[in-house]
Order: sequence, then structure tokens, then C-alpha cells
Amino acid sequence: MKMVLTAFIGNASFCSIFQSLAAFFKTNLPYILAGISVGGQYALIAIGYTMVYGILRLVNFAHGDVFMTAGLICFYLSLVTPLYVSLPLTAAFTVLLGFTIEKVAYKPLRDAPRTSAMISALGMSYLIQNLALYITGGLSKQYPQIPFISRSVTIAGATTKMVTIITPPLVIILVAALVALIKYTKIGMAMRSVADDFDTSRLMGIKIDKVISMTFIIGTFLASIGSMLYFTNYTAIVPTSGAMPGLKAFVAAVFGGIGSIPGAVIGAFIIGICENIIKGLGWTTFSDAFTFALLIMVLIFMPSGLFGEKKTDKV
Amino acid sequence: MDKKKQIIISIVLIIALFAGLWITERLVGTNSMLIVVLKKAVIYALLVASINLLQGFSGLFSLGEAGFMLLGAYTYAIFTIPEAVKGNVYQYYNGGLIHVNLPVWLALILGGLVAAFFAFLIGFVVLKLKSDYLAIATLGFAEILRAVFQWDALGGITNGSNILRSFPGFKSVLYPFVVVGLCMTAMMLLINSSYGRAYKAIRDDEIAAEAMGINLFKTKLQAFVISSFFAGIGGGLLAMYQLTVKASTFTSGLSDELLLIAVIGGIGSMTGSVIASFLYVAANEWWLRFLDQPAFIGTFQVPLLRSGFRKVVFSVIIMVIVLFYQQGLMGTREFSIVGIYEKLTGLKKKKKVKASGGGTEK
Amino acid sequence: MSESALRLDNITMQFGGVTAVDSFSMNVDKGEIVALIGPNGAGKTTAFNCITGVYTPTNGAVYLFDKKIVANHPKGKALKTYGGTSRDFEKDIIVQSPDKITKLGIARTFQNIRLFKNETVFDNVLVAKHMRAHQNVVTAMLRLNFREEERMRRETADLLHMQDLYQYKDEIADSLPYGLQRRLEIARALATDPKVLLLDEPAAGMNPNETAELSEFIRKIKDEYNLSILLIEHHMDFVNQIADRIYVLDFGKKIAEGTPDEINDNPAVIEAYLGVDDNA
Amino acid sequence: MKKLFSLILICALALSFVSCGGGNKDEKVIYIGVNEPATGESGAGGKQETLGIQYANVVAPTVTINGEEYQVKLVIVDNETDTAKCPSVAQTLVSANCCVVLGAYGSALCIAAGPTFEAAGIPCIGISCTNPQVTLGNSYYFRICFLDTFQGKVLADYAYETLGARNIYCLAELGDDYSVGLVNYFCEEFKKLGGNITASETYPLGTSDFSSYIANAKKFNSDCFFAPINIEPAALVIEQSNAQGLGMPLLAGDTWDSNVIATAATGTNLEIAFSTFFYSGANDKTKEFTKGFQDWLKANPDKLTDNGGNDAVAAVSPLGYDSYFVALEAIKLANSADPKAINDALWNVKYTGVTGEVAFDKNGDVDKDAIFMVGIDTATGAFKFITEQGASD
Repeated sequence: MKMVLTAFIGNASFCSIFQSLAAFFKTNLPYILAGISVGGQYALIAIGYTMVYGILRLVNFAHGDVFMTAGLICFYLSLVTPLYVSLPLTAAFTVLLGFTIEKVAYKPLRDAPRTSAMISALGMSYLIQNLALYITGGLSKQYPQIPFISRSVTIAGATTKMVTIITPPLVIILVAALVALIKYTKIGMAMRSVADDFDTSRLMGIKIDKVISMTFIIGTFLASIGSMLYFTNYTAIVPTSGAMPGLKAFVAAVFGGIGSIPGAVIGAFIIGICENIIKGLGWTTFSDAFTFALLIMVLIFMPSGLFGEKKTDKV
Repeated sequence: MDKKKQIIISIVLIIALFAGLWITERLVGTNSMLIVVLKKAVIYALLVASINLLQGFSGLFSLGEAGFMLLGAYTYAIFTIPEAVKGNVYQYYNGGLIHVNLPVWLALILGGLVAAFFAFLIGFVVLKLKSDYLAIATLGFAEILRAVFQWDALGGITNGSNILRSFPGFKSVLYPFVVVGLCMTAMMLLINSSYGRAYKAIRDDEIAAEAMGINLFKTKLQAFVISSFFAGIGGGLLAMYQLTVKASTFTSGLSDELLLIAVIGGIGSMTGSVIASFLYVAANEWWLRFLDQPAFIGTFQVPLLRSGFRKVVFSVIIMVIVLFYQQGLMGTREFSIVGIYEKLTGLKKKKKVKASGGGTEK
Repeated sequence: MSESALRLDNITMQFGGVTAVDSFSMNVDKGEIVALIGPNGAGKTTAFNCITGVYTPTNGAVYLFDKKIVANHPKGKALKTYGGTSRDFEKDIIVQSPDKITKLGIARTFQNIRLFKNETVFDNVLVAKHMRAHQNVVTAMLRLNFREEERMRRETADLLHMQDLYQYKDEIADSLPYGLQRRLEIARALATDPKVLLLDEPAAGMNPNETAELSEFIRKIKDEYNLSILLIEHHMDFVNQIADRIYVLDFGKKIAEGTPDEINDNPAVIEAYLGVDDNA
Repeated sequence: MKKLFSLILICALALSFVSCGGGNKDEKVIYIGVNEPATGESGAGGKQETLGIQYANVVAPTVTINGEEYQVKLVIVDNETDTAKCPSVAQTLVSANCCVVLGAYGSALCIAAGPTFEAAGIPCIGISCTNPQVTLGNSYYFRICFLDTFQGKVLADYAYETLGARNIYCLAELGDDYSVGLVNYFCEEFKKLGGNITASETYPLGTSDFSSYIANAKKFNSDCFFAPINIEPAALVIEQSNAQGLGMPLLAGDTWDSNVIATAATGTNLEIAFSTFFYSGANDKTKEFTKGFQDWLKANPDKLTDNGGNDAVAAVSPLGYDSYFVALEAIKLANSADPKAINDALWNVKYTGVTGEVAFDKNGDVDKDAIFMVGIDTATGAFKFITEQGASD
């Protein structure tokens, strides 16, 4: 009797949970869509953070600003060239920027204490933002309309831009390609070994500088793709546009387990969706604070994140 | 030079400094740029020194300074806005909930204590984390604090996201100098005490410090709380200087700026922090302002000069210091009367600098 | 029967699947100098770290003058993967951080010297006095603790005099020659007023002359400070000179114990240890 | 390297002193401070307001005091749309010996800078800061535009009567005195009329993702979206409303009178209306100003760039223009360059500018009863005049 009752209750509650879940999805579809879209864009930035941290143990604070710069480069290029030229050129220039930043700001500090490199990253971020401010004259720039992906579409009653739908599959394809690169190519192997043990890899004759440059190149390339998707949705570029997405992407990387690429991607999607649902619930003041609260929780209770490896310091 | 002589000279110099300030203020007027810069710089000096206490003397990399400044500034403002104008300030919240008015000095100290208390709570949670994670976590807490202070539900206390104003400021430049002077003295006495040695031990080698019986967590928490106390007082002073307080201005960018000033001065040098603060504020607010204005030499327009150029120049200088002069202006040295006296009189014994000891192997 | 100063009871330390120390028991009597030897990776330093609280052992207990100061037993997942030979589980759980252990009277030095490199010799030793000073932040800030401060400085100066280091008191620790750095590290450990001193390879990198000096020095401080000493060492000459008794670890397990003479003749030791190390 | 670096630094400092020390002392000069944002969220609006002042300075470059002709020089400092920078900007103006200060664009910026000017005893003339708190309790702050209490009422009337809206969603920037205040007054009035506020939300500074707010407005079945926010975020709201198919009119306050907004709205399918201070086709005086101002812009390419690249006249430009003349009137009336005297004189200034009559009441506000409702033709991006409303309805 008791069993039947519990089964019945269980069933009923299951049904009602399912129903309310469905209702929740229906009313919150716009938020979830926005969350998935922005999450995918965070993911592309987060990969840059997680790879650099995995190898250099450095929080590359300037990464979010590189992302913003990619937007500005595209804006200025689109003034003089057609989009099919300016988009690839944007990616190329952004990669060049990332490469240069590593050579100028991080390489000289490779043997310095870790905080020095981090301060250098902060300084670099400050420099990029101020340069952007100087060049743009402090006014926002309108991101060019990229045909097709800036078109409006309607799914299940929610209207959004095409880019929202394109982002998740594109992210998955890019990540799959990246994972394949890391798994099967020689440079990928070198990256893994450097991430595992920096000094030993150096002794084993791996060209550390090449590996690090490659990491920055991949990271900034993905960030430039991310910027194309992101600024298509949020079209105004100001010098501080990269700061918040950058920090959130970093949180995503920590959440997913720093050093883990799939972790960063999943973390980014979770953060994107949660953030938008929180706004949907009317807690808009706390949408940014939520990200940081999540970060602190993860750091304290799950320091290695969702997929990260545990590491113990040796005395 | 014996101790007595040192103390006498110090006192004479301090009196001379204050007398000099008093006369300068009379001569150039309270509203002159010089006095304005001095006011702001001395407050920055305290804030940067409090960062240095953490970063330079305890090895704790925190990016949460702005959060503790916010606590200090708000506490000061909330408890000193006169009853008569509360209705105006708290226009959307029926004149606010707090109807206690404290004297200025008490409100400043209370601001420090509130910041210290929150540092205690936050430190409990984050101080187990290592360098860069600690930095990110403190940054996160500062951002959370900022969001909480802008929350409507607390509007009766914090005035929600709206500005707080109409509280007393200071007229004379002597006021911030006295307060900051007292705080800096306390900090200097602390870092030269047994506790300061314990902080430095942790900074240099946590494991060895533990083996010396120094409790890592307790000592770090102590340094964090003390630093935040001074950050809170600095925040209160900044409120007095600005005459308005608003949560949205205490961003992580502010913490970064202060940290970079500390780097310019030299991580691990209090006097370096002070000198760097004065240079930074003076250059930023005064000397380098001309970089933002288009200028002409005859009919030739100087290139590059326009709005925003000052900041570019600044960030380039900072990057040069970070990359090529990691020691900053002072390194870990302190600028002292004794040092100068000895240098002048040639009394200083030549100290051996890192003798390349034979058979050193590690 | 002599009094036990330090006793390890069934200490097991496991990292994941690797058992670094396996059910290791040993004893140091009061006033004794005991050496712990074994090939590289035998688990000697790990045993030290278990005693000093850097690691919490997976199982076992540590006694200081018969008072239990560290104890643990595996539970949950650790129990399932437990790989120690002895399944004699300790009942209590006592976990103390390294600073507490130091306060209880166990001081140590490190295999790779860990001085406060940029501080002076004097300050390096003075730091160790912080732990036992009667003061708080406020009194220190207001200099109300000047008597304590004076006492700490006096004691530090005395200690440096006794260790013949006083002449170097204003030198930066990092600038001292290697041998002096070793001595300074020991002096710093002594400044914590220990009852038991743990030395991790004190003679590493020393030539025979220096080694002889060092063994003199260790005997001297043992008598002066009424210490019991446990040391890890590779130099068999040095160990034979100095140790009253020797324990031998190999792959985390104790394979022999006894006087230097007994150990030198022990075939198992010769096979496991002396056979692979050319220091012998 | 080290030496070279120090050398450069020393040179830079030396140069700064030289540049500070310049200027002919014999010339009779009077300084008017301009506290406006040139960068940041309100940068576009601030620049347009400054343009109005600069144009006025071109039109009337001198003022006569005691029979002597004084050159009027503008001291323009960028406050970066950052309330934290305002006090130091104010200090800069104070120590530059400005006898009167014009600005700023946003209320928050004025409120943040106000106490510093008050402490220094220098009068300020607010230009487009509409929040009542700017002048309240500060005897040195004046303003030449209408107040949010009035603007809120007009907007509420317009929403209720003309748009027929009953359920309104409001969006403001967290901590921005202007938008929070205007939303507040608007809501009060709208509720009085019998309307319903579905939600009143705020977004933090620097937000670029407004999709959730737009989704919220739709979720609550609102029939009008009230967003009296700064220009930069407003452009994003327009863009994302269009992408998400907002399906209700967008209503806003005077900040939206900007060609940035017009550009953002071009080619969308939105209905946009906002209230503003000025409409160029209102009368002969405004037409004359518009023509003169546009000619001046065209003659100075860098000014045209500051105006956003075209010659559309934003309402803040004529307001800035008027504020300059009000300041000159006060200086003439005081017959002195002493800030205190100018402050006393300001209470008695009567001036008719292109945006209407200026005469200050006991708070230092003007009683302007004309407000223009303007919409945007989304096909061409041109402003279209809807109606002129007064307080009388």
C-alpha cells in the first residue's frame, strides 16, 4: 500500500515536474536562447584563457581586451574593404596582436615570479583599453552587419538573430577541430606535454617558445571568431566591451576546470544560460555578481573545477 | 646616529612638513591645483600602502581593494550625512533608515572597522587559495559587494544605486595629511615589528614560515584584515575628498590602478608607494593633462596630442616599468632619514651585496 | 628504560595508488641521535613530512614524549584503496598544522635549504621567536611589547653567538656560503626551542672536512640544548660517525634497524641501499 | 636604456611645465569652464553639447566688463562620463580660475561635481541635466532646461493619451540619477493616470546584452517600452529590440535626441518617440540658429566629426549655446569676473534663447513649459516632429 502510494506520488510529482519544466522552458525560451548564444561566445574566449593558463599558469587579463580589439579591427577594416576580405583579415590581425602581446609582455617575464606576469597582464589590459579609447575617441563604434548571421529569425515564438542559432554548432565544430589538433598533431602533443610539466618539457627539447606562441595564436584566433559572433548580437564596441565577457569567460574556464578545453566550453554555456535566466527572474542587479559568486564557490569547494586534474604541490 | 637623535630629527622634519603645507596652502590658495593634487595623492598613498602591506609584505595578491574602499566610503557617508538633508539624499527611500550621526573621526574609524570585519569574513573563505586564484576571488568579492550595495532592497541604508552626498568633507590639506600620517606610522610600526617579520616570512617561503611556528592562515587573515582596515579609512577619506559616494565607481579598474601604482613604487617598499602615489596623481591630474589637449608650436600642430593620449602615455610608462624595472622606483628599499644622513656623512658601512659565495649549490 | 622522545607508530602515507611510506614504526629515545637512511625515493622525507604536519598520514600515529600529536586512519574511499601492509588502524584522528607541531617542540630543516633568502641572518633567526612571544598586533604596533621585543633580540643574539654566526648577523642569508647556510638553518630551527630536531640531509653537498665539523656541531647542540635528533642522510661515513641507531627504509618499508655496525653488516641493506648508492 | 627612459620622462615633465607656463599675461581673459563628457557612455551627447558652447564662443568671443573688453576662453575638460572623475575634473576647472562653469550633460555628472563647485564658490549652469536633485540644496547650481518632474509628466501623458498604453515596462541604468529619476517621476504620473507599470528594471553600467530585458518586457505583456537611458546603451536596445521583434513602441527622454540613435534606428521596424528641448523647425529663431550652427559645422571638419559625422542638430547643442549666453549675461550683469558676484547676478538674469526663456526660480531652475515630442522616421533616419506639449494638459 505504502509503496503504491509513494509510486503514485512519485509519478504525479514527476509529471508535474515535467510539466512545470516544459512551462519553464516555454516562458524562458528567449532567455535560454540568449544564454546559449552568449555562452557559446564566452566559450570561444574561455578556450584562450584555459589554454594559456594550462601552459603558463598565467591569467591572461588582456585576453578580453584582445577580443574587444578584434571587434574594433573589424569595424575599421569594414570601412575600407568588403566583408569577405575584412573578416579573414580581422582574424589575421587579431592573431598577430595576440602573438605580439605574448612576445612583448609575457616572454621577458617567463622566469620572473608568477605575480609579475599577472601584473604585466593587467598592465597590458590597461594599455589596450587606453589605446582603444584614444583611437576611437571614446565613442562607441557600430559593428558592421554581417549578412546572413545578423538576420532575424523566429523559433517557437521567440525572435532572435541567426547568430544565436549558428553559435552552438559552430562552437562545437571549432572545439572538435581543436581537440583533434591537440590529440593528433605533433604540436598538439608538445602542448600537452608542456601543460603537464613545463620544465621537463623544456629539458626534453620541446621548443617551448613555439608551443606558447601557438597557444596564443589558437586562443586569439578563437577569440576573434567569438568577437564576430558576439558583436553581431551586441553591436556597440567601446574600449571596455571586452572586460566583462573576458572575466566571465575566465570564470567559465575555472568552472570547467582550468586547462580542460571541453570543461571551459561547458562552463561557458552554463554561465551564459544561468546569467540570462537570473535576469529573466528579475535579479538583474545580481547577474554579474552571480558569476563571481559561482567562481568563489567553485574555487572553494571544487578547486579543480568540473573536468580539471588535481595537482598537489611537492614540498 | 643614535636613536634619540633620530627621533628628534624625525619630529623636526614632520613639524617642518606640516608647517610647510600650512604655509603653502595659505600662499597658493585651497583651490589651487597643487593643493588639490596633494590632497588626492596623500589619500592614494594610504590606499597604495595598504595594498603594498598585502602584496609586498605578506605576498597576498589581492584585487579586492576597491571593495574595502567602498565599505569605508559608504560607512563614512551614511553616518555623517546630516539629518536635515537626509530626505533629499534618500529621495526614493523616505530619508533612509539610519538616523545616527557620528563625528567625522569616529565615522572614519568605523568605516575602517566595517571594512576590516568584512575582510575577516571574506578572508575566512578565500585565504586558503593560492596567488592568482586569490586575486580572482578577491576581485569577485569586490564585485559582489558592489552589486549588493546597489541593491534596491538595501536602499534605506545604501540609497540603492544612487549617489550619497552632502556629508562633510575637509577644507584644509592638513586633515588628510594628519590622518594618513597616523595610519602610515601605524603601518610602518607594524611591518617593523615581530608581526611584520612573520608576514615577510610567509611572503618569502610559506613552508619554512610554517616550520617556524607561524600559523599561515591566522597570519594571512591578520594581514588581510589590517590592510582592509586601512583601505576602509582610505575609502572614507576619498569620500571626504570627492564629497560624493557612489557604488558604481568602485570598480575592479580602481583596484588595478592602485596595484599598478604600488608596482611603480616598488612592491615591498612603503616609501616607494608614497612617492609613486604623489608622482602618479600629480602627473595624471596635473602635469600630463596637456597631453589631452591639441597643442601648437607656432602653426605646427603637435601630432598625437588629443583626448586620451595621456592615458596611453601612462600605460606605456607602466608597461615599461613592469617589464624592465620590475623593482619599481624603490624596490624593497625604504627611504629613511638615517639612510640619507649616513649617505651624506659617509658613515654607512659598505654592505656586501649578494657575495657570489664559493661552492654555492642549490 | 630510557624515555621515548619521538615515536612513530605504523605510519602509512599513500598518494593515490602509491604507498610512499608503508606501516613504518620507529622510536627516538631522549638524547639519542637516530638516522633514517634509504635510497632515493624510499619515503624518508615523506616520513618527515608526516611527523611535522605537512602531510597527514593515511594511517598511524606520532607520539612526542608519549603524547599523541598526530593520528589518522583511512576511511571511505581511502579505506577502499588502502594499500598499506599493516591493517592495524589507528583509532583517533589528530590533524595539526605544521606550526602547531613546531610549537609542541619539533623543529626541522629542509633538504633544499629554505631560508628567508632576502632577509638578514639575524632576522632569519628572529622570526622563529615570534611564535612564543607574548604580544598582539595592537601592542606590537604601539611598541608596548618592547620588553618582549628586547628579549627576542637578546635570545637571538645569544643563539647566534653560540653558533658562531654572530659575525654574519647583518649579512643577507642568500649571500652566505653553503655550509654557513646549513648551519644557519639549524640555528633557526633551534630558535624555536625544540625538544626534538629533525634534520633532512644536513651533510648534503659537503666535503669530508665539513662533514666532520658538522657532526661535531650536531653533537654539541644536542648536548647544549638537551635535544633528541632524527636525521636523514645519504653519507654513510657521516651516519656511522654520528648515529646511535639507524633505520633503513626501502620502497617505503622498514627493512632494517640497529646500530651502525649491525646495519653495515646487514645483507638486506647492502643489497637494497648500499648496492645502488655510490656514496657508501 | 634606464638613462634614456629617465631622460624621456624628464623631458616630458619639463615640456609640461613649459606648456603650463605659456600664455600672455597682458591679455584680458576671462575663463569659462566646460565640464562635459567627451568619452564614455554619454560621450556623443557631451560632445554635441560642447559644440553648442564652442559655437556660441565663436559667435560672441568677448564680453565687456567695466568698459573693458575681455576675451572669453573656454576651459574644456572631459569627465569621461564617470562620476568618480567628476570631483577631480571640477577641481581642475576650479584651479584653472574659471569664473563660471557650464555643464554637464548628465544629471549624475552634475550631482557628483556639484559639491566641489559649491565648496569653491563657483557658479555652474547645468545644461541638459534634468534631475531635480542637481540644483536642490546647492545655491551655486543653476540649470536652463526643464526638470524630470515635468518631463516625466509629459511623457506619462503622451504614453497614456497618445500611445494609448496601459502597461509599461521601464528600464533604467543602475545608479544613473537621470534615468532612475526620470523613470521614478514617470511611474508616479503614469500610475496617477491609471496605468500599470509591469516592471521597472535596471541594468549595470557597461551592459551590452539587453536581450533579457527585452524578453522581460514581452513576457510581462507590456504595450510600451520606456527606456530613458544613455545614448550608447540606447543604441544597443534599439538594435536588439529590432532583432527580437519588440512589437511595442519605444519611449524615451531627452537623451535620445541624438544622431547616434537616429542611425541605430534606421532600417528597423520600431516605433520610437522621445521628448526633447528643441526642435529646429519650431520658429524663426530656431531656424536661424540651425542654419548658422550647421554652416559652422561644415566649415570645421573636426567639429563635424565631433557631431557624429553629419550636421544633424541635437537638442543639447542649442541648449549649450544658450547656457553660454546666460553665463555672459550674468557676467555683464555682475560687471565683474568674480565668481561670487556672478553667482549673485545669475538669480536676476533674464534671457531669451533659442530654447526659450531663461529666468531662474528660487532653486536655480527655469520654468520652461515647452517640450517637444519627436519621433524617428526609421526608413530615412530623420527626426520627425510629433507634437509640442506643455504643462497645461
